[in-house]
Amino acid sequence: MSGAAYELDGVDLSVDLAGMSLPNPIMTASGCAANGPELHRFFDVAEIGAFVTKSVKATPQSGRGTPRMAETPSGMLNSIGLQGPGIDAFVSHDLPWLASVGARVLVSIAGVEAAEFAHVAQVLATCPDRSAIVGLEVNISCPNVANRGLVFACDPASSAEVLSGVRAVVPADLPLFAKLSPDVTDLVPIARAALDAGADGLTMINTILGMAIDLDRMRPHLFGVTGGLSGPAIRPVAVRAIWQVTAAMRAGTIPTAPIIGVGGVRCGADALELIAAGASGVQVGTATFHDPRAPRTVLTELAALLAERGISRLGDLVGAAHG
Amino acid sequence: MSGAAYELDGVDLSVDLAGMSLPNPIMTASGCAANGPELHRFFDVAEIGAFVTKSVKATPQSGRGTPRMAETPSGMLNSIGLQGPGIDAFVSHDLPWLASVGARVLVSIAGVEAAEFAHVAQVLATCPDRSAIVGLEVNISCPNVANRGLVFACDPASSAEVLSGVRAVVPADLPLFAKLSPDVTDLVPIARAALDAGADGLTMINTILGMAIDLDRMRPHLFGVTGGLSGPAIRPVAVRAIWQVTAAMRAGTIPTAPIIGVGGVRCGADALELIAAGASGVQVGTATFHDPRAPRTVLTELAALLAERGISRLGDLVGAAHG
Amino acid sequence: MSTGDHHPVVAVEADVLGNEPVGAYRRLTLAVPGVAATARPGQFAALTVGGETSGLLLRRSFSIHRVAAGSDPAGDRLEIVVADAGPGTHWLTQRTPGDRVGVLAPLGNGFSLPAAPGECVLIGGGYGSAPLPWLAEHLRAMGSRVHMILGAATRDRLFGAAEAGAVADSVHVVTVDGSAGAVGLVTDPLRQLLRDNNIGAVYACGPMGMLRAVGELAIEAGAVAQVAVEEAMACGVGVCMTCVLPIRGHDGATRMTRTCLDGPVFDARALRWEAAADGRVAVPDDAVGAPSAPVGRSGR
Amino acid sequence: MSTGDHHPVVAVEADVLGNEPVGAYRRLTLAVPGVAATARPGQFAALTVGGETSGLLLRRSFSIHRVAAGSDPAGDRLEIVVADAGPGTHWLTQRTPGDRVGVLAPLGNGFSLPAAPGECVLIGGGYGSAPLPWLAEHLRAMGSRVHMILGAATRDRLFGAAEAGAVADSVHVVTVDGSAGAVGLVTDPLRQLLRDNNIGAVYACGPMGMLRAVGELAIEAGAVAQVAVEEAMACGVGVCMTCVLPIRGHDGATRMTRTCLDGPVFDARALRWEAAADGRVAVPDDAVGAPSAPVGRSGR
Ligand SMILES: Cc1cc2nc3c(=O)[nH]c(=O)nc-3n(C[C@H](O)[C@H](O)[C@H](O)COP(=O)(O)OP(=O)(O)OC[C@H]3O[C@@H](n4cnc5c(N)ncnc54)[C@H](O)[C@@H]3O)c2cc1C
Ligand SMILES: Cc1cc2nc3c(=O)[nH]c(=O)nc-3n(C[C@H](O)[C@H](O)[C@H](O)COP(=O)(O)OP(=O)(O)OC[C@H]3O[C@@H](n4cnc5c(N)ncnc54)[C@H](O)[C@@H]3O)c2cc1C
Ligand SMILES: Cc1cc2nc3c(=O)[nH]c(=O)nc-3n(C[C@H](O)[C@H](O)[C@H](O)COP(=O)(O)O)c2cc1C
Ligand SMILES: Cc1cc2nc3c(=O)[nH]c(=O)nc-3n(C[C@H](O)[C@H](O)[C@H](O)COP(=O)(O)O)c2cc1C
Ligand code: FES
Ligand code: FES
Repeated sequence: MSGAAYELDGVDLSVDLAGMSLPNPIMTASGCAANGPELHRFFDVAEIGAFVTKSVKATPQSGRGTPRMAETPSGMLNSIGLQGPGIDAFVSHDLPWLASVGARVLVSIAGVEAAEFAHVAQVLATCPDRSAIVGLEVNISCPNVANRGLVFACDPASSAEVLSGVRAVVPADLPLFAKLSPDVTDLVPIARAALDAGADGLTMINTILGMAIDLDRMRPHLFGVTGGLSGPAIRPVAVRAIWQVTAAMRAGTIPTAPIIGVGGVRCGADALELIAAGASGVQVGTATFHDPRAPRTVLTELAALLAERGISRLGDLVGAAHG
Repeated sequence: MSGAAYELDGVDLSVDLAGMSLPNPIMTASGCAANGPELHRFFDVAEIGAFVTKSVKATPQSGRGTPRMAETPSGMLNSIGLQGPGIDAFVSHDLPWLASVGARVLVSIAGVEAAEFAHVAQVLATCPDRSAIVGLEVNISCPNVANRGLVFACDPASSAEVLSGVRAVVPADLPLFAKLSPDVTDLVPIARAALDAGADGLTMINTILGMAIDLDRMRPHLFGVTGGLSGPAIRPVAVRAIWQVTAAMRAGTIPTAPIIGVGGVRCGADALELIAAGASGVQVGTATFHDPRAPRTVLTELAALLAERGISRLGDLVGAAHG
Repeated sequence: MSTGDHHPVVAVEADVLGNEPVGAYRRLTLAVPGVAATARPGQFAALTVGGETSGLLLRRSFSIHRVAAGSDPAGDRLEIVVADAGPGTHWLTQRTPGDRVGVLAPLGNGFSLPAAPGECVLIGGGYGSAPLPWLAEHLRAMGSRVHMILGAATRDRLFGAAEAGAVADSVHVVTVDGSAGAVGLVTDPLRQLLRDNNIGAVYACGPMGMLRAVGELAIEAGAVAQVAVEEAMACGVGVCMTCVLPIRGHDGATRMTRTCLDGPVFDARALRWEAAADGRVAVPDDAVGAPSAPVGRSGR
Repeated sequence: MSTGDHHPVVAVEADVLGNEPVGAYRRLTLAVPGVAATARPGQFAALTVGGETSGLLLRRSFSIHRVAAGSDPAGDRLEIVVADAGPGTHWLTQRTPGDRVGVLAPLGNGFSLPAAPGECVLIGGGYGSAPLPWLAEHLRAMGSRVHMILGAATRDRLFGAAEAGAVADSVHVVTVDGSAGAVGLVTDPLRQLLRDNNIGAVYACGPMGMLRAVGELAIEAGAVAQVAVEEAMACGVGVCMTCVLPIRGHDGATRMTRTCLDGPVFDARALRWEAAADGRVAVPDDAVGAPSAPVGRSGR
């Protein structure tokens, strides 16, 4: 876990995200990379900036029935239901493997109430492989049982409640990223609430709520009825979300904090688009399903693009499109 | 303008949308078909259920500078800025042409404040070619000068203000459709506000706010910075929006009213998907740019699909996926 | 999933070497360097569809029909059998030599061969027969006696009938409409074979309903049944969790298990068939981590 | 736009008949029944890209290089010249006979021919030269004297130099790097031609900066200049309003005017060049319906 400058094609790609020093900005996206070994067959997961794990909850989760996915034009819908091993199995099984290969781990955490998030975070903050963890990504884009199953990130107060609960139980030097949902009328108040409550940075965007209908059965295609839309189809929404929140930071409307961009990135130019809009980190999600080498390829392409343009430091391009 | 049953492949495709009797459910989408003559080179615009015009405002509008569009994966961004002739030229030039070819016209109206919508509606309600107008589509997904340029449809109160203003000046037998934006945390309260204020039905969805960055200039690609995302990429969001609002109507949460579906339709199966989710009318927008014959082709394909399934009345499938 | 058993997967932009019609299907031959050493019958390949400008994001999965070793690994070939079922497979059926297609292979586990030679039945429904000739060769090479049952709705939907005679000791063809072989389902000859012979193992590949029926007959007759399932897959490599089925583990607990990584071949006894209906599979109430109550909105 | 002048447009899935290299470009020949009777030089065609599974939704526009009448209209052919500039054009450059591509043609207006024969200059930059040979033939057929200036950055980016001699009375080739013809810009020979001859009309097609410079020189010299512009187009048929430029009308008022319908050829005097900079075009303050104040959010 090196904080030193990392060069590819003569470009310094290193980034510092609220104290999270990474050799480069490229990450997997939560839920699009499982927890490591599967992708490690295709590239060394320690080579990308950080490995983001599937959102983990307090207990094992079966997830939903199938079908869990539907392909859509340049995208897909998913309704997995946060299937996972639960935090205890995660720290005893998954995290040690990631630590063993030298990955920098951004652990994504989830819950159905603020207390569950806090419990999961606390286990992580005190686990044996704590040193492999570079930060926590708080997936507030998941359903809040107390609020009719609406996602926490739909509402500033619920978002703040989760973040402050987590902040209270983890050390100040463990960076917290709040992962926001684009399915809101105005992102800025949600971003403000999360930052004010203790988030050190923001991850944007989670999937957009969508749906497909099976015309043979004349019923919803997904077992879970609605699902999250992801992939290149939604990249313009990710760019807009990052742009809006960055603009609010530059205008002084909300505190300045690093943004991790995610949504539809499949090549180096896509990553650069999110960076130019204001992201200092970039996650590669659904593109990994098209090609499991995608996160690594995006890194190579990004470095080449910067080299081509004579840019020697990635940091110089963060938010560059704002002028 | 016939209210009689209209058959294609032995299927009765006629629909009654809040008093708007149409031979079939297929329409152009506002802003994707200009005002008639251009498409009439490719098919008879009187053959589709209704022709939806470009949103018209009180005065001529230049629209924005260029670039006004960016292609995105399976979609596009546009930022036209409601370029148009203004309501007086519309009723003296555009509407007479549409009337002359026998089109059933759903006139889309826009404004920067409620009073502008009402003025435009009043001119239409009393114009010489009133009989060609089957209804008004109130485009509340456009910027409200009084509210920092946020679109009216972001907020129940602004939506209601526009609808009740229009309702007050047009006869009760002129159907009003409120066109909603998907860029909100919860569509149902907006739908309720529009219906309570006098809308007879809803059109869903307008474009999703997005953005692209020109990596050569390192600036926003569109002259207008952000733009509306449309095309097949957003169809899953349209299906979900129609589904959610239909579900709320079926649950009795909001009044029952017809829905016109729009978003990403490019073939008969796509139209059927929106119908199964709850739409009784379907608009074809961006697909028209791929092929100017698209609205007419969708109609043919939809009829063939129903015939294949042995469905004799389109009405039987509206909302069918709700079970 | 145990992390230890991850075998190497070849990821390549493969040259299309051949594309021939076989009944209603197309057999595609692809240049996949290094695939011959590791691939086993029952494994699958995941192919990109639509080319560089494609709006179809996800790979399509196909059973490996066979692999052929080149004079060196760079010359290895992989064959699949493609039914034109929708836009992605349609595009694949149109590929000609000179075109390129992204290929990941081999994926998943394959059929396990028995510890000792014995008598077995291989059953394929439609293109589900694709891996059977190659599997039969493996079984015969170790001394097993191989019966093969090939079924389909109609004659043109049969696959492998022509080459079956050369690789199997007995061949039984059935079609629903009687356009080839006997009128009926694959379970008809299977019932007979299980009764008249000492069948130790049954291997099957085809639609879910067929697999279930085959599995039940085999288990009833005291045979081991290995079935290759076909669940919609977004990634094919174990990272998305879309392809799961409820599988009973050695510990007796049911888990939603990735069919791309821990399948597509499963012991029929491990499958919770009753959870499946109408193309959908529910989470059994006793599955590990099953929700106590349904959730209203998608947790992603 | 007046509704009266809408000419018929052919909409067809066209067979690709040929695809040959011409310098850095490809010349595509397409079967477009009925196109020969109506198409005129300066009009364009809009092609779908990426095939049936394409994620590229919008058509790409290309000047019509020529049309050739078949023995009956069903045998008509249309030729375009394609620069490999991005994913859509790249896909087109890969098409081979047997492939099909959606074509709409002819679109837009073409160059107007002068009322009486005269002396004229045709100027093309890069693939902008594509429509010039055909235009030259029309002009010579009516008795005009044709000078042709072909410019490009480098030799391989020149188009039409080989056939220019056969269709023009004088040919002037310039490249920025001097790899073919004289070192320089198209404005160098144009200045000379305008000085030494009695040029009544200038026809130009190429990048915006070139069109502006050419237009200014021509107008200064008292000649009429018709320029074919190239704005990003979503539909090509007048329904989306994306392709506009500020154009001064006969009434003196400037309107944001669709270049796909009322262009792509305009009188250089009508264009509000000063609104364009850096690939962007602003709405002039005096344009009809210009906003009094900028709006913060997209009104769609
Ligand atoms: C392990 C495995 C082995 C397979 N082996 C073969 C084979 O040997 N030969 C063959 O022709 N087909 C095989 N299939 C099925 C094949 O993958 C589908 O027919 C194909 O994905 C359909 O794609 P499409 O674009 O043509 O159709 P569409 O229906 O448009 O596909 C839409 C989406 O649904 C998925 N999908 C649709 N049908 C299926 C299906 N039956 N199974 C899984 N996903 C589906 C697609 O992958 C895609 O994501 C196999 C599937 C799996 C999972
Ligand atoms: C009237 C007209 C005539 C043209 N004639 C020719 C010709 O004869 N030969 C030729 O090679 N090219 C011509 N072009 C340019 C050609 O249309 C573009 O190069 C092409 O659209 C680029 O598509 P792409 O997918 O390869 O590139 P991308 O850059 O990926 O395209 C992305 C989007 O931007 C648009 N776009 C990109 N570049 C241009 C451009 N220069 N002009 C307009 N839209 C653009 C595309 O249409 C697409 O929507 C013409 C354009 C117009 C408008
Ligand atoms: C199959 C799938 C599962 C996902 N699971 C999670 C998850 O567990 N937690 C989370 O925060 N985001 C999850 N996401 C959202 C992604 O991390 C990402 O925010 C989103 O897909 C947009 O990026 P993309 O277009 O690159 O995929 C999931 C996405 C997909 C497609
Ligand atoms: C270029 C363009 C212009 C549009 N102009 C309008 C408009 O003036 N009024 C309106 O209500 N919607 C407008 N829309 C939105 C469409 O009517 C439609 O709601 C949206 O594009 C989604 O449908 P689609 O995916 O079929 O295009 C416009 C869309 C596009 C692409
Ligand atoms: S298909 Fe992605 S985990 Fe199996
Ligand atoms: S390109 Fe659509 S109006 Fe010109």
